[in-house]
Amino acid sequence: MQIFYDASADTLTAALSGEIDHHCAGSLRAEIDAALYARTPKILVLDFSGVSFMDSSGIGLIMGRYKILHPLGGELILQDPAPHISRILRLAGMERLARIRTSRKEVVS
Amino acid sequence: MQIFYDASADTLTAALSGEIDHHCAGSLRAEIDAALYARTPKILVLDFSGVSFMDSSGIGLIMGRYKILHPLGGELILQDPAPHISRILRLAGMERLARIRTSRKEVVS
Amino acid sequence: MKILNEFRCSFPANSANEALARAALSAFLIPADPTAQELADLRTVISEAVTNAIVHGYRDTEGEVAVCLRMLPGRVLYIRVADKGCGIPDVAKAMEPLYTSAPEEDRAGLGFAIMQTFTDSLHVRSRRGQGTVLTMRRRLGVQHENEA
Amino acid sequence: MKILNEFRCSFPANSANEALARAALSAFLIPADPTAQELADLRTVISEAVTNAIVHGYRDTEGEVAVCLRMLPGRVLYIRVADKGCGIPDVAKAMEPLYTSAPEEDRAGLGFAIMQTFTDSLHVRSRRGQGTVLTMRRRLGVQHENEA
Ligand SMILES: Nc1ncnc2c1ncn2[C@@H]1O[C@H](COP(=O)(O)OP(=O)(O)O)[C@@H](O)[C@H]1O
Ligand SMILES: Nc1ncnc2c1ncn2[C@@H]1O[C@H](COP(=O)(O)OP(=O)(O)O)[C@@H](O)[C@H]1O
Repeated sequence: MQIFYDASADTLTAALSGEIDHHCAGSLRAEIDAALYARTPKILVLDFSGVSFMDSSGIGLIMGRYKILHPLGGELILQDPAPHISRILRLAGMERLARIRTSRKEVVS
Repeated sequence: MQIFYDASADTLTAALSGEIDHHCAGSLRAEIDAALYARTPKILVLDFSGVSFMDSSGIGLIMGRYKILHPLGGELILQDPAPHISRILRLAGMERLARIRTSRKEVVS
Repeated sequence: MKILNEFRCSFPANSANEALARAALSAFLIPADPTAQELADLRTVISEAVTNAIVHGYRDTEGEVAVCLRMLPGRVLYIRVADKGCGIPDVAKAMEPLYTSAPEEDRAGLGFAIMQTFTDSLHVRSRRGQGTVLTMRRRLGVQHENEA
Repeated sequence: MKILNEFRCSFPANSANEALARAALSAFLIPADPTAQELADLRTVISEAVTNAIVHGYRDTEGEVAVCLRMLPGRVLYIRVADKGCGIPDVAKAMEPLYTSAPEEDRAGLGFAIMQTFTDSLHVRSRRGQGTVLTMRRRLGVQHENEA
């Protein structure tokens, strides 16, 4: 599980990939938090487009990052989750903590 | 496991796909033999390009088809096996019964 | 009830094996030709159950997790996940959404909620100091004919 | 010898479960980051062993196949496949390349030859009427650093 970062102005985008479960959640948390504290962005975008599996350990990961960002006035965006990951985000009520957004653009011929 | 056939003149090509193991070998055998007896081709090409796994059950399948073709003067060609399937064909000495051939053409720009 | 197929496995309570349990479930389920959603749901279910055994059942101790998968008539998948860990002192409380005994580890407290949502039945048998056994069932939708 | 990880599983002697055994092996091996060839070899090995238990061990009868996978120090994979079937009356003969007791079923008689070629050691323990246990080991090559 590798994270690719993209930072622009006050936005930090972290592109996750592979399977997010309890096994990898600890190191993901440590990595993302290091980037968060180093940059203190206004907006953290977690890009799920490369994530093929996520269970409630991923929800815990999101909730934990929200708890860091929110008191600092930061905003959390969950981007491009696959349909089955969307279901889990909705089941967990994540739309109350974060904006869930689709970045995929229609291809105009 | 589906077989796609292509017949031209005296050649019958059977394109195999997926995993060839003991579980599917019986039905593959029945299917190929039905086509063999219906067409009695001079050349039977077994196309392995879509085969992702094969164990010695596949070798038994090849040997069995050889035993039908050979007395009738027919020829057997094993086409486009992946590297790990090539290894098993060589380990089993299949080049003594059949021609192993690569159909992939170089792309000329 | 007649068991059409059964896969039993066990492995140490090591978080690397969570993925192994999901892979076993996928391979067991594939011949029944589940929909993508059924497969995703049930992979999530087994992941939650096995993770709980590892994280909570054996918290800081070693032990074995045992999984049994069965295909029952009527396309019913049966899943049992058992540990011989600490047990759950209050099952009703444990099953409340958002309740977790490990908030400091970023557990969301949603494992049971997800297992309940994604199965037709969930049964918990737990004894303090003896361990926990979860049994779940989920009926798969009717099998689709091969679409051309 | 210290066992770094272990996966035990059992399933009925049903040919549909040959693929399940391969899937379990793959999932168990993936964290060790095998080469494509190592993975292909070992999938073939487990497939041969499990198929033999089903085809020969339990020929026309029912029974359970038990598989144990272990990761040992030094990147050694240990595989045990056991059946409680008919047993092998003459192991030396059974291991001869091209020998098969089921030629009418298009068995090639190469299962043992493949298992021997693709492992570093193969041990057979068999008793007539009691069953057969195969144990095999294969050392994986040194782990490659992530190549860019
Ligand atoms: N196998 C188990 N052994 C012991 N306690 C468990 C087990 N499974 C669940 N629990 C308890 O139930 C609580 C709720 O579980 P769950 O809903 O999956 O949320 P989470 O895993 O995020 O804590 C856990 O925090 C734990 O206290
Ligand atoms: N688990 C087993 N139980 C009983 N007999 C076996 C078992 N495994 C192998 N044998 C015997 O050994 C022979 C050779 O096995 P193998 O080399 O795998 O070839 P094949 O499976 O193609 O027959 C088999 O034909 C069978 O007689």
